[in-house]
Amino acid sequence: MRRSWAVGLIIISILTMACGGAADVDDYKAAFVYLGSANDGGWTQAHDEGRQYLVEETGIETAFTEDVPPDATEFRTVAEAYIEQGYNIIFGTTFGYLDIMEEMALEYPDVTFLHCSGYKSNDSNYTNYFGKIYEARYLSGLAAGSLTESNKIGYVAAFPIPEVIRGINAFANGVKEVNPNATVEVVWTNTWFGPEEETQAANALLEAGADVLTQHQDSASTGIAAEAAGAKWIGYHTGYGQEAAPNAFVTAPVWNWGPLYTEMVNAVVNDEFTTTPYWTGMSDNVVDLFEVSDDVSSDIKTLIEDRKQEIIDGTFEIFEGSSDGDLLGMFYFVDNVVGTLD
Amino acid sequence: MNKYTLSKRQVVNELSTFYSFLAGFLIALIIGSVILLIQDKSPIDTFSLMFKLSIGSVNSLSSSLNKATPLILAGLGIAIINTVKLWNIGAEGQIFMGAIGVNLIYINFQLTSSTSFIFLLLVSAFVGGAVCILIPAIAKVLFGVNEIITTLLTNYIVIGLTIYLVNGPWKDPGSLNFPAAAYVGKEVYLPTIFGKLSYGFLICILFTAFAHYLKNSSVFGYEMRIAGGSEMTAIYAGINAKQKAFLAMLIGGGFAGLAGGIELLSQTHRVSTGISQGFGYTAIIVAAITGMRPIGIFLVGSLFGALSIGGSVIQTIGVSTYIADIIQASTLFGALVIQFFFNYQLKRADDG
Amino acid sequence: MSNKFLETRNVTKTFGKIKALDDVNFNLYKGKIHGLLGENGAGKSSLMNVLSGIYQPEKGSIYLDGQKQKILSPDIASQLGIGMVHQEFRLVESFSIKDNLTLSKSNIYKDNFLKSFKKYSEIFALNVNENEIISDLSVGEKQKIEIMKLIFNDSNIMLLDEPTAVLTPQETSQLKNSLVTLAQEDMKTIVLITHKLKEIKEFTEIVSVMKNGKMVAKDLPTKDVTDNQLIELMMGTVKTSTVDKDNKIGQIKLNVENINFIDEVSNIKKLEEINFQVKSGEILGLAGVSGNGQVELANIISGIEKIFEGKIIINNKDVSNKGVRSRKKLNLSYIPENRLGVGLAPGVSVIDNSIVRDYFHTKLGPHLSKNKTSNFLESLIKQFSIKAPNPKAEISTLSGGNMQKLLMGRELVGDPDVIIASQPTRGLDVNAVDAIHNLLIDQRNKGSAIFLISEDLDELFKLSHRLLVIFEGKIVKSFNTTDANINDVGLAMAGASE
Amino acid sequence: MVDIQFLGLLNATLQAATLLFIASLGELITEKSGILNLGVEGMISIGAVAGFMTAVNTNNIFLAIVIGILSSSIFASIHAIVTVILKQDQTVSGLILTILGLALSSLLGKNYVGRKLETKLESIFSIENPSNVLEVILNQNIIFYLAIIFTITISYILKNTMFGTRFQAVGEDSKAADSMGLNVTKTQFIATCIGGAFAGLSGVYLTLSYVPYWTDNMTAGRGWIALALVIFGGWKPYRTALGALLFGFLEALVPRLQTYGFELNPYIVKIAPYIITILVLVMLTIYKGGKTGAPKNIGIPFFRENR
Repeated sequence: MRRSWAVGLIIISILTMACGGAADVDDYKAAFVYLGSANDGGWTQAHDEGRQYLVEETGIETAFTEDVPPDATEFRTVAEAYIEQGYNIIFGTTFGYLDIMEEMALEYPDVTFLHCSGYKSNDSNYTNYFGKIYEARYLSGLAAGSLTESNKIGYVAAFPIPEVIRGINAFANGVKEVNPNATVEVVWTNTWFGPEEETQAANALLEAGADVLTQHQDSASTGIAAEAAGAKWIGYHTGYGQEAAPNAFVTAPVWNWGPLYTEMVNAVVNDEFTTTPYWTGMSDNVVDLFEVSDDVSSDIKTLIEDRKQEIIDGTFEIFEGSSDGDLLGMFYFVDNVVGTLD
Repeated sequence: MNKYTLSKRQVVNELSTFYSFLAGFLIALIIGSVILLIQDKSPIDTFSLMFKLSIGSVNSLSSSLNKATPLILAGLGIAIINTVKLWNIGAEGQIFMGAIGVNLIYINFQLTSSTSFIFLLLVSAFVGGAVCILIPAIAKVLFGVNEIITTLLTNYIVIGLTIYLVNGPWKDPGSLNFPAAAYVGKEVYLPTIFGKLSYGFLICILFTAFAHYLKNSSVFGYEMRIAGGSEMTAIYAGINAKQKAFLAMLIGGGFAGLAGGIELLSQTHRVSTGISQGFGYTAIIVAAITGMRPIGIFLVGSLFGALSIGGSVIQTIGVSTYIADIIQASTLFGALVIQFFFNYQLKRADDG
Repeated sequence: MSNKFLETRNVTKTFGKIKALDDVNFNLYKGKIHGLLGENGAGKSSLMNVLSGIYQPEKGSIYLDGQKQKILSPDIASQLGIGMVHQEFRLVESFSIKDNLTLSKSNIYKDNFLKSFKKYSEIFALNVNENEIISDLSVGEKQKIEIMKLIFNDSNIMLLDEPTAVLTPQETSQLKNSLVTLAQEDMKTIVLITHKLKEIKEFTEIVSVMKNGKMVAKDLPTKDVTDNQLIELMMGTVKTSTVDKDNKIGQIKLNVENINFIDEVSNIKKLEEINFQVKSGEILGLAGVSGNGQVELANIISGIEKIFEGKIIINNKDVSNKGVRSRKKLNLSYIPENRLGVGLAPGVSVIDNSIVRDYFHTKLGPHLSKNKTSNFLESLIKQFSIKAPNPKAEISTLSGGNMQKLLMGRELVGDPDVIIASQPTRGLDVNAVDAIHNLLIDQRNKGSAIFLISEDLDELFKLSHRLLVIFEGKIVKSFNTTDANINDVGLAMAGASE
Repeated sequence: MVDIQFLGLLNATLQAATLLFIASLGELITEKSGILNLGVEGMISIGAVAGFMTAVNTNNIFLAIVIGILSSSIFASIHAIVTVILKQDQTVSGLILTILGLALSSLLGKNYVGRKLETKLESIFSIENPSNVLEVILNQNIIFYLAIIFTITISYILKNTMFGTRFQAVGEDSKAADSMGLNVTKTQFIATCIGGAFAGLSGVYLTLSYVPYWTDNMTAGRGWIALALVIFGGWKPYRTALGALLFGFLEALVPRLQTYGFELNPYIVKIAPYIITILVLVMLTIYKGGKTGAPKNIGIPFFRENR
């Protein structure tokens, strides 16, 4: 599989040379450090698809390392190996790399460090980027609220950190808009990718009476559990859920990193890079809602389309009156969420 | 028809563990190469990248030695405990406990002099490791409970405790509640030399010498050897065998705890589940393969540190990091097999 | 003589550089009780281990009923009907008698177990239930189960390695009757391995003698050979030394008063009202079948066992509440019965073992001086002519005699005031025994008070001035060796009341 | 009507217990022969990945089970060769087996992470929405029933048959067993491989039924719990099964606590099995005078010519 893209890469680079494309891109090499596997059907796969898009668009040479745990020593070893090999743009795609990337950015001023889902940056070569996935989650909440009969929606969530809480609250707000009686029950797994923990949490929620599940997790386990129990499921990251649990799958908030990656790399190549964090949403097509299945009534589908347009236009606020700062540090649940925050 | 008979060698070559290790390592490289070839990767490219980025420069060598530090310290602890012929499978937990000890003291005390504060923190790491092995040690000396099992089980208890701490009382609000403790301040970072090499490695050299002395040249080491050889002989000689076993376990646990403290103060700078990546288990193997000799542990531990760094860096060219683990494990199996031929002798039975 | 039932030709077995068996030829005849005589280390056990498939010889062949056999494992040996009773029992301690007897695949009384068990219980005068757990049996009972196991396995050739070593004289004569019955009624071929002449004479019809791994005489009719002939075959020329007992006797060095001791684990009274004194220059012997409280007594005197009633006074100092070390400082030496395991630590080097008594004299603070220790070992090796080529090698690489000499030398080198020597010559060859005896005599002459615990009456008579007999934890009799009768002592050891 | 949450907990308990129990039964057999194998974690991983790969590629569940069992068994034979034939230290060899097993399974399973399993191991009487305790029990899959059959037969064999007695004799006193013509080496070798086979079955259960997914370190420390269970169960199948139910219950409880609204610390529950095992081990040692039920020869290599 990797071979085939390597061949593709050569073809593309020949093409770009032939076109006499971006003059300096050959001076840059981009390395991606992933938390999980590039074929995990979730978070990491979405990033890797973005990387492939980047290669196609810019012809830049890339490499990636999978399964790098979120601790400093492992990240450092891998990143330094890349730097030794001449890579000068390092993408780190999990929250846990936050501090070590900040530290290394100081040590390697000639290398650009781009961190996904964090909140730190410096004024020269380190910044963060993220997508407003909560916008899509709001839309998926509309679908979920309309589907539940038991008025209990289960949310399998990784860690109680603002990023995840923001998603839960946006989702719950969406639910509330169509079904004020429904509650969203949250179970924490304390892992981003843990098929077993996710399965167990999903089962616990199903047993507690939830008939629609969603997740902030990287595997499709929640969907598989929902499928087995005959419940509905809203996935995350990609449309892979359609394959994994075809009957349960309703829709999924999905990532589309390719354009953002291309934009950021072009900025570096063209010397236009600034360390202003990239925080974009549906208006920039970085996040979206996957095609909604026919389980959802056409009225709701229309509502979803309408709200989406309003969000893109900036005429609809999911969290009324909240600043970006409020959103980034969110640490409370809205009132139709049942769960613990400690 | 000839049949071979097996007998124990009366005198075993003193360097046999060394030769076994070398042979095992060679076997492991061959196995690693075969796996790489199956995966369509070039062993030469892979190994040379491993070599280059693990010991090819001062910087990478420093990384390797930093990585080796916890392995060596935990291995030394295991070797000290083995002097009384007891196993410590709990080094992993002791490493975590060392780090927990550091953080506990760090958040509750402040010393103005950072040197003495670092010293205090390292002492608390040592104490943490010793505390971690306390229950297995008491169970062993008072009731004779098998220490292999109890030390093994404490690993899971301590790792559970760590998860609890970083999700609960020690969760760092500054990291937006990501499950890890807050960072310790820069004033208690261990200093470095040659750029990256941590003082932790110097402490490690010191402790290697100390362990070597303790095991081989001290009265305490002698008493431990007799106690390990036969508890009855120890009692007969007026040596309190249980006390020696107890002390050996605490000291050994302390070594592993110190490894965790150094890892925290020099590498991770905070308590998280990433304090150890199986160092405690690899350390057992490092210690066993060297016949529990401190100098050997230092050398093999350094090599394994480099292998581990090598294992990480080869991922950057798309080779699985697990190759390094497989090379380590195969080295040991290879060495065990070769060791057999040093310890036993095959003779042809003459049918006449 | 009848036809050879089993024959070995040119069997050779080496361990390292030691030839345990050297071109050994050996014959067995059906339905007879054979004696295999030899000193410890002569190769008797090795030969039996070869026959029972435990050792595989490098050279040689074995014929059974004229058929050449390859005995490569105990399994094959037992299929051929050869079984062995080892000195250390091979019983599964946690299993019942029945399970042990029927464990083997070749057992023949599967279906009528109870009947056969009853029959052989009578022959062996065994009075226990078949469901008893082995670990609850006495040593003598275990011995009987071991032998019975061979019968249940249909072993026609029964190899018994020193079966009487753990038995009282009464049990020994009972065993003799049982074996005779087995040979006569069941046509069992029995080999009795021993270094005791008396047993050869009493038990066997045919005797073979081994020395230094070689078969020096075979197929001798027992009734036709004299003791002296056998001794000469077994030991070569014997230097019989007599010991002068008119040395100077001085002050009381060891005083043992009213010792009572109850074993904590089993709650059994092991020692009762023990009283005696040993004076400077005196050797006091303690006779008794092992297991009658000797080990406990020695442990109490040396300070290993701390919970007891009574007083131990060494050099006029009451040390009853003191530990091992303070007694050592009063210059007490203890040569324990268990050479390897108590006196010497297995798995530990020769040099480490050499300083067990005095290592705290060789230390400089927390440091153990390498020079001092190796000088100490060198002097020991020289003074006591110990063969120990590699000080760093494990202690078990030494021969039994050299181990004992190292142990004795280590304990005697400081001219101790009190010596407790427990079974000091057990399992040693005749030259080593002589050397050990001389060491004790020298020490006696230097004024040590020696308390000698032994099962070997000849040794006790030879060395000691006075003799106590212990039976079931009590001193039942005392003798003066100059005028005592050896048979009276034997009777007292067996607990016979007058 | 019985509470559905209770049934869910029961179901999860049975599943978690089956997984743990199968592996610990294998280890029990190995240990009964006198061999300590600390490589359970690695062996489960190998079985799990081999079974999963086979199932993904062939969609044949039966074949996947067989391959899972065989590969773990063959993998366990490394331990058998090193410790039984070559008489090397069992503790060290077992630990290396774990490290090697985890690494190998990760390497082999690399391209299977996140892959979907088309057919998973289904229960025999597929009952939809079980509504009482009996239905939950009937709704388990074949490996659960195998576990019950194994418990009964193995316990019977060990207690009541000559074969079982002979087998245990090897682990109790290998020299005695040897002198009675029992083949110690063969017994220990086979027992080690059987232990591997059971661990493999446990691994297959993990990836084909319990969590139909593959990812690195899926075993998540279960191998160590399985080891603890053997001690907890005093080397007796029924008691081990009981222990497995208890540990399985605790495992099933942790993720459910949040939905029950109990204020019970999940981290304490997670480490409870380890604490309980230590306590049981200490109690057994104190009150039974060291008779914990452990085979006496465990960990001691058998060498006939040892003098």
